[in-house]
Amino acid sequence: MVTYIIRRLIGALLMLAVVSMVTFSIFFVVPRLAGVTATDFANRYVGRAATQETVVEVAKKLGLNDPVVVQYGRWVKGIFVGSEFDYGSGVEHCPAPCFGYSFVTKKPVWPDLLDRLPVTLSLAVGASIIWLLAGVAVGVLSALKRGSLFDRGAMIVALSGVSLPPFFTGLIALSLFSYGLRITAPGGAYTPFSENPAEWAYNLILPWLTLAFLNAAAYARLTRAGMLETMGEDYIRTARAKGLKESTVITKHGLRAALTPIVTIFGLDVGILLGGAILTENVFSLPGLGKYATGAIAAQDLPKIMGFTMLAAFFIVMANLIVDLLYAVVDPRVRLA
Amino acid sequence: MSDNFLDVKNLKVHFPTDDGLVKSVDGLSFALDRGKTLGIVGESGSGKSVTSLSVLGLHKGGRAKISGEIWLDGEELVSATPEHVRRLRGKKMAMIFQDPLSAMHPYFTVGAQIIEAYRIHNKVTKKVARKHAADLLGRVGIPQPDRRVDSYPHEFSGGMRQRAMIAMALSCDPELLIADEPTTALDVTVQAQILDLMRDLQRDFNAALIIITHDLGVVAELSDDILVMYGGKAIEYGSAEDIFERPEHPYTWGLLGSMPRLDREPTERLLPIKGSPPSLINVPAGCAFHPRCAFEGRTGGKAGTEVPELAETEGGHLVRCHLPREERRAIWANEIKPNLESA
Amino acid sequence: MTAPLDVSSEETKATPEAVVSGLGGAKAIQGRSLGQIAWMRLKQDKVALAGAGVVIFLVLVAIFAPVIVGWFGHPPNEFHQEMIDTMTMRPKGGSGISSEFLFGVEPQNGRDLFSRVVYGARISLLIAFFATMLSVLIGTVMGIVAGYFGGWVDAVISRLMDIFLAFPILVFALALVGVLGQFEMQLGVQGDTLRILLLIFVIGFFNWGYIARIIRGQTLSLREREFVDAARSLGARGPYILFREILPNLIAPILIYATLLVPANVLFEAALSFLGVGIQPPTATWGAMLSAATKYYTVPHFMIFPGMAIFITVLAFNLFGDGLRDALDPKSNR
Amino acid sequence: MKKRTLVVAASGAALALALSACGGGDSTTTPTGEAAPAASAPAGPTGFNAGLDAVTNPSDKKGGVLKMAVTEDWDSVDPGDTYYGMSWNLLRIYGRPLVTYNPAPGAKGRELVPDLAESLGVASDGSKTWTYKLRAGLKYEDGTPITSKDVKYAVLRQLDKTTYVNGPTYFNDWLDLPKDFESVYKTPDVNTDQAIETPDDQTIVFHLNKPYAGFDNFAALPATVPIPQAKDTGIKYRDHVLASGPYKFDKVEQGKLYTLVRNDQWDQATDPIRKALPDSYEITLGVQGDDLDNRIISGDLHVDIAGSGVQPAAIASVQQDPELNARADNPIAARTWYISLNPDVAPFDNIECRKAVLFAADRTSLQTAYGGQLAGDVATSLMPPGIGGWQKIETYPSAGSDEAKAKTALTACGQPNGFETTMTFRSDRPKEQAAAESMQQSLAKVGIKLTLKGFPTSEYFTAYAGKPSYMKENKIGLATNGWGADWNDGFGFLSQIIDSRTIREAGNYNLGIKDPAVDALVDQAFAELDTAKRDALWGQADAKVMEGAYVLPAVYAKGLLLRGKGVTNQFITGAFDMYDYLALGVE
Repeated sequence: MVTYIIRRLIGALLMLAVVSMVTFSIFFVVPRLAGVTATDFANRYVGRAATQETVVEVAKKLGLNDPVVVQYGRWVKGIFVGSEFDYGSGVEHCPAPCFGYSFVTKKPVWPDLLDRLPVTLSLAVGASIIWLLAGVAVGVLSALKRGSLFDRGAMIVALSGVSLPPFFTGLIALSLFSYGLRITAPGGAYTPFSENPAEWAYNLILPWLTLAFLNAAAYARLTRAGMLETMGEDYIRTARAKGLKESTVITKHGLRAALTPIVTIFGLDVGILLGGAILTENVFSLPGLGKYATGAIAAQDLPKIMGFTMLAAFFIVMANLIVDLLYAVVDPRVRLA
Repeated sequence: MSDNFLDVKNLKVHFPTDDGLVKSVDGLSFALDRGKTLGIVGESGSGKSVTSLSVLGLHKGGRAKISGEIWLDGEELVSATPEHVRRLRGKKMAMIFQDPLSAMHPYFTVGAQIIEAYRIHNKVTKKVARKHAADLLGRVGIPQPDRRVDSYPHEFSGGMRQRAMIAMALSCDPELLIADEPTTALDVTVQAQILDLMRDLQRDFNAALIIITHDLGVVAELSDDILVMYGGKAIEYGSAEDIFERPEHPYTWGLLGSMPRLDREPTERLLPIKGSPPSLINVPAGCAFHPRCAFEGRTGGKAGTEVPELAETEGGHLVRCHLPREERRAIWANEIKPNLESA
Repeated sequence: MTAPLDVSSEETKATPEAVVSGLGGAKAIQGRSLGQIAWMRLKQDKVALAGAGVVIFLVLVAIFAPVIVGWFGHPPNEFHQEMIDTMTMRPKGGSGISSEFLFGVEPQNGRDLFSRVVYGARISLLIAFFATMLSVLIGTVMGIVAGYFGGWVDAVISRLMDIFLAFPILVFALALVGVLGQFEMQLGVQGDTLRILLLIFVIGFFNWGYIARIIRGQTLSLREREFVDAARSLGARGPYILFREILPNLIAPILIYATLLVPANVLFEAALSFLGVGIQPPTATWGAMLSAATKYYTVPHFMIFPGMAIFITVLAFNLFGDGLRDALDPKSNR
Repeated sequence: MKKRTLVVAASGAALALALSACGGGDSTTTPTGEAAPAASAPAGPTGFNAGLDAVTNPSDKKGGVLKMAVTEDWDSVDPGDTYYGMSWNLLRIYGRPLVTYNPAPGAKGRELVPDLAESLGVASDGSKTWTYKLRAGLKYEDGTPITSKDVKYAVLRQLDKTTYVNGPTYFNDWLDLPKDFESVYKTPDVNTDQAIETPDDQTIVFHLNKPYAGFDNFAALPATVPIPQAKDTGIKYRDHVLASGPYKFDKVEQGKLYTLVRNDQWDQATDPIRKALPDSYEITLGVQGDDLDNRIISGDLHVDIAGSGVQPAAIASVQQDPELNARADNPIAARTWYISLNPDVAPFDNIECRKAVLFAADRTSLQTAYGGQLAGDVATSLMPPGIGGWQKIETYPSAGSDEAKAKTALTACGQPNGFETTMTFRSDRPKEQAAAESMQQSLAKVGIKLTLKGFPTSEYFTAYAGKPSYMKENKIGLATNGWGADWNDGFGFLSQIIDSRTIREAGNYNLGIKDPAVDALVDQAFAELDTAKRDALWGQADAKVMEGAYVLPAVYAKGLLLRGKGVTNQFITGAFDMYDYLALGVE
């Protein structure tokens, strides 16, 4: 078990390394192939008032003329030991883990990311609880009442749910509930949980529901399918043959097995979500990681994009690992080797 | 009312599907007493498994339409409430399933699954139930039962799983035990052990035992009576001796011909039955077996038009065939038996 | 299935009729191919057929957009500012819906919303279809190669899949569209053509991992099947086995997942357009229209028509895809 | 370049809105719903546009929290590193430049008044030398006295454009700096007295490399807000700006929140222009635009710092709701939205082809594209009307288009059937997108086919529209653009965009007019010491640009601003064309 975890952790690190290399290439190598020069890069970092000499100087200071490998090496080194950035008025220290230093905002990226994380975390945790509960409940009921009016209705709603883009449902919800009826918070409102839990929930309820609706629909479909499959398994028949009550058969034997894959998918989904619910955060103007990322992309703030990508990839890779470990706990057949 | 411990009368189990009505079991009757063993034999799709499930009332998961009568120890089960049947399941009647790997829940230990079965019908503490489970495991021949109680099904070998499955079925001392292909998933040597075990247990428990199989070899040594099913119907029903020594149905002959026997040379070829089991939706008109029957031509054209009756040929030996009795016996004696034995 | 073993000559003589009639019987029962069975099932699935109907309708709308707009609308980029209240920038009378403007007009510039929604179908479907084809192509090749050859090839490709699945895809697509947009000179294409190609590439390129995973699994199990062994024992070589023996058996899963990938790609394209990296204006896309509608949340028709267009398209494909899966893969209960 | 109007930094979602700042009163387009007279009206005017040239809800009541908000972060609160108009306006509550704009409504707000200095600058040496004397008793929030050396340091410090990338470069361009001076950090020991002298702690003397009669406009730049060298932490100074004004920073959460509280070291006796009414300021950043509007409407917030106007959704509400309408002001800004024509790209190297565009463009449609009547008046010249020397130029249509003349021009250009060209716009600015689409529609009518190409604002000037080589290589003929005055005179508006000597390789805002006649007029205007004559020269330069058809002015920007509930002394200052932030108070 321990060796397995260690091996997986090393694998995860390697994976992150590859992700970082690919990301780095896309943003620093590919544009060069298109003829973008070091000074063009530097142009992004200087203000509009900068003269050409300033631009050249900045390019030099940032080492933008160095070979890409050297630049990448510098970036990696920064993660472990921190980096120094010389921007003229002194040397700015970007402590480890230094995932980059934004020359647009003149700030290290990492604290910014940490700053945005609680918002995304709030959104992800709240929404995922709602969609897990709602999706599984509806899915189980649907499976048990297969072919009934409820089943058909629920599945139509679920299929609609997965067919509705969150930026459409979000917009409708905002204009209906926030701006029309004024019963929910308008876009952009966020209060940290530590400040005022009630307000935190009030502000997030609409984003939660919007995000949860989409996923609840998908989970209802998954749960229903899994439940139908499980209830057709031989061991369910065995359980019935023992004379177990149907309710026990469903909850103890059926749900347990049907939920295992759902839980793992759930883990992965939450992992992906922690890296930023881009569409939801943008629709509701929530200052989370997803909004941060789109902002960074719009500003072509490469250090931010790099930092964000690494954090998001980290969550995904860790979610994979945790899900695998979890699976081993839930399903005794899985052996970690 | 019935005198037999188990008496199934004109049982019909039909499943309406999008493609039509599937007549899985179509007018089946048989009887069985305590301490006796009935073998139900047939190819997959012949309705043998559905029969056993409907006795336990487990067919209702689907949209099955069931009619006829099932008398168990003086109680009629088809018309009984599902709840009543449920209370009987596991206690009065139990089932041993084919492929114990999929029939046992992968997430629970073997012990837990036996304990659960026991505690449904017996108000005992977990501790007591656990002791009982370990005893049962020991009884079915699992070594170190106290330790293996906490093993998961996948940690058992195929034979051990089947033993555990049997232990689970026996947990409440059932009076009727149905074993559905209990040895199919096992190695030949293990098959023999399991069959021995079942024979011993049946003797100890004095239960009525139904063994369902596609392999006549399995029931050969175990059964008192044998019921051969084809297309949802019984086509031959008699004592084990009748079926093995004096089979009268061409299908039974085919089964006998395809039965691997230890007393034969391994180089020898088996006699397969050509073709596939009939579709249960579009059962061939007339005798369901006639498209595959080598002797269909000798029925005078009745085979394709008339459904033959299950008729008594002599003393409790029933056969459903258009061929005249004498001709059947002649074919058996002259054409089939020598072929089977020659080799 | 007919028993594979053939009997010796005497035995054949003994039961000649049985052989013939048995085969005949088998034929009558088994005669339908998988395709035919699937089609039969599909024919009975009213919901899936409705989905297919809508899909065909949408494709026709996309193809004949100029004709339809010619009959019922105005050129999609034509301004009708006479329809706009120049104080509030809103359509006069709220939405401008009339027999002339079936879906009303856009705020500010008064373009015919009906025409733009109709033209939006072109971009949406074009990109979704081709991106799907790209994903399926890459995914199938990668999946087959990984599954068939196994070993280090499988290891490398599987790792690659993991990496692709570990990327925050939307962010990457967003960024990549921007980065690749700089290749205009090198690629020699520009305007909508460039953008469409770019979006097809980006969307298609990031979605192959999932399909590859499925195809790999299928190939792995097919590889061990008898008919492949048989072909191999007859001296068939890798490529032959891959394309003649294995690929045909993968058509069902490929078809199912391709059909289900199309709606996902419609959503993906809409998301990219919504986030502002889609096709350049003034070309109409549903996502971009929704994005523009965010500023006019008090003008509901502006968001409802393009939003519903996305919804109906995606729903239709999902219904059809679900039906297709049920038809081709009867085991699934979804 | 010119003072930026804060634009919601386009978060990909293209939610940005580019309304301009605002300018002096113009009431020709006063909309419906005139002034609903308030029942419990306080003294002072009320109603639509009441804040344009009068103080609304005047009061001297002290106390309360003034709640302000802005949609996104701004460049910096460091006075040496900011170029947003709102920031220049607001920073005066915590920082005091040598001189500043009179906190008074309308045109009076453009008058310069001494702030740190006892009086406006004293010129000598033919306006090449400017002397200021600081008031007595000035102190920072930590109690240390403010000296002229701090002002000098502050000015020199922000010359380092590698560190302070945001601010303007006027001092870089005009101070008589020694050759070996690079920055206060790199060359701290170089004697800079030839540029700025501080003979004593109260006196500061600026030496220019060429005469400039309007130097007080420079002295009013945030760059003259004093910073003691000992407290300079470089770029981190923005985390704690040392207050010289009546308020000091309390909480600083970059990108999120600033709170300012009273600076007890500030002495009202040294400051004749600030009333310092509220007890504190609460400034929230990153508030979503529509939310911000709604909160101002409800009274939850007092002021939208950006001062560029409400979002489209609220524009409709203001139109429909008389009560809201009475709280709105619609000032015109010293800012023009225009479309530049690139004379480096064929066929725009031919003046007739340029003229064809100017005739064919539908002005009414463009006005609507830029947001309609409330967002701008149709422009007839590059220079906006609030600036001295402005004249209405009637060569081109001021409504609709003139297709006949456009066709004539096309024929004269040798392209009677029109031509094809490309137009760029900022893809995250819906108004510019609409303008580009409008151009595409109206030019098509005379056969000019436009291909539109959007680029994100963040790179628009660094890599695309502001990079002449890119524009030329990709044959981009037209580009949307906008320009606002740093201060309201011809110098403040025109010099950076029409003088061919300020063309840059990247980050270029210059129109690329390489017309010696225009450059000559600019030189003349620089040298002219008489204000009236100088204004006239700028007016001529403006006319010359239009004559050459180098630019298609679209609209003079206007913003629809809402006065906050319970806010006192709210009025539009002509200096920034938004509400003045020095005088505000809370009821």
